[in-house]
Amino acid sequence: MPSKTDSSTGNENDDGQIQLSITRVPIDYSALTESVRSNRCGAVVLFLGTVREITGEKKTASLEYEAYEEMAMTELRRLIELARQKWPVEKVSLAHRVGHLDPGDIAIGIAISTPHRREGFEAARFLMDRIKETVPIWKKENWADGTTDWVHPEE
Amino acid sequence: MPSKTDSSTGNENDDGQIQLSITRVPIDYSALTESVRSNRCGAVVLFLGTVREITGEKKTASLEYEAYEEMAMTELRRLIELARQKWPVEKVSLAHRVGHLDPGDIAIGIAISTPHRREGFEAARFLMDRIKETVPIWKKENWADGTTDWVHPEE
Amino acid sequence: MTVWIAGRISENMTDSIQVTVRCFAGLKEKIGKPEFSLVLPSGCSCATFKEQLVAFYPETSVYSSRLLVARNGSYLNDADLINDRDELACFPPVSGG
Amino acid sequence: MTVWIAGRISENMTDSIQVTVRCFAGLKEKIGKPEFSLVLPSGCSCATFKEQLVAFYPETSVYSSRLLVARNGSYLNDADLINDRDELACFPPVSGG
Repeated sequence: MPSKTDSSTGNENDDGQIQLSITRVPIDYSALTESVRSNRCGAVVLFLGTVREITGEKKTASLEYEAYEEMAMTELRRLIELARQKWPVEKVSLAHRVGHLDPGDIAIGIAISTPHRREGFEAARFLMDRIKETVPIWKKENWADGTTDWVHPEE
Repeated sequence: MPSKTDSSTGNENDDGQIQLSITRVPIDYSALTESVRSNRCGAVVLFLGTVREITGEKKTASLEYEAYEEMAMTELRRLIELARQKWPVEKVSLAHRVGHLDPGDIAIGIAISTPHRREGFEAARFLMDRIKETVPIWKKENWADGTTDWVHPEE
Repeated sequence: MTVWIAGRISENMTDSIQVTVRCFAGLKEKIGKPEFSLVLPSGCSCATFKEQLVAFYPETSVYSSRLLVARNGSYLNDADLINDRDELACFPPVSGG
Repeated sequence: MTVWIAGRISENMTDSIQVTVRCFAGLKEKIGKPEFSLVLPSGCSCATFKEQLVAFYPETSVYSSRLLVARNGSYLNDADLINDRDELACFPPVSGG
């Protein structure tokens, strides 16, 4: 498994409508947003998933994200194609960060543009729900009390 | 009715959680987004309403937005309070542009932060739906064929 | 009773009230000015206000059933009563965002 | 038949297959390495692969019923058959985003 310290896995699909990256550097959400703007669209939805410091009674010191990068890219592309079959999504730009993240940092940024707002909200929400179900990326909580936990849904 | 050419109507509420403006200058959506980020939140949703060039078979040359500014601010504040009663919305920053807009320009930007993504998408969508129903702002289409139309829903 | 009076109501018109109207967007364009006064029957409802407005400015009839009215930044319902010296905002359906 | 063999399968084990396993996140931590080989019964299903994995590395039993398996970037179902020389990815439920 290659270890990357300062590079990103990223690419753009054939028609230039989809940009994906898995990156160790902070996510530039303005660049994501700017890249999906289009005169054909009336709506841009940007979602940022950020590191929450307090969850219930526990305090997060930091998170570590790990990705199975090749498959994560494949799976992201599959989900975006699925969304584009359901809604008239014009462009999608998505970045997921891996490595060490502090509270407040952005773990994922996804920007999409659509002709109207309804489908923009629905497609963005659909993508985030599915990403959290099937894209092979994991996070480990470094709690403020010194313990650590890999996070898995429904635990 | 005061005519403003280079100023904005804007203010911030008591607890610093809500920022609103009605402005004649381009909307800085990065500033909106940055202002709502919080260590208490895991989700930021930014919505941008942008000027679509093509609607059906008609082509838009430009739009003119007019606001009844005092009431628009009051109504925006009321809708945000309503959203905060329904969902745990942490911060909201909103800017609506008035005056002349070209295709691709941003007419409205709204950024909100919430502990989790579900309520972020729902609150942002609720706010946009309500804003389009009750906030006294109007747009006039300057069509590419030289005609003009004030736009009203359900016409 | 649909009388346009630029100044104050004269003393013998005790069954009349006068309001200031601000109008916006397409309504302002039809009427040709952003603000004017209108004399109304005393005790009239918001619905009557809208009827009188359209009667006085027939060019606004395209909006008649869809006009919105607000006072102090809050929308009025058709049944709400208009008071003397109210400042009313009147406008077509909104289309911001 | 749950035999760990670092190299190739010997010729007389014709009813066995060998797969390469890449593991991630908590599973990788439990097993202590990111990649290893595993010998499996020929014609075994993905469900059997997971059982064998947990049998060989009992410290992974906390994940047993929840392990996900993928081949060539696509998820496998429990009934899918494993082939000789498959490269399988195996990991706990995902938690990105």
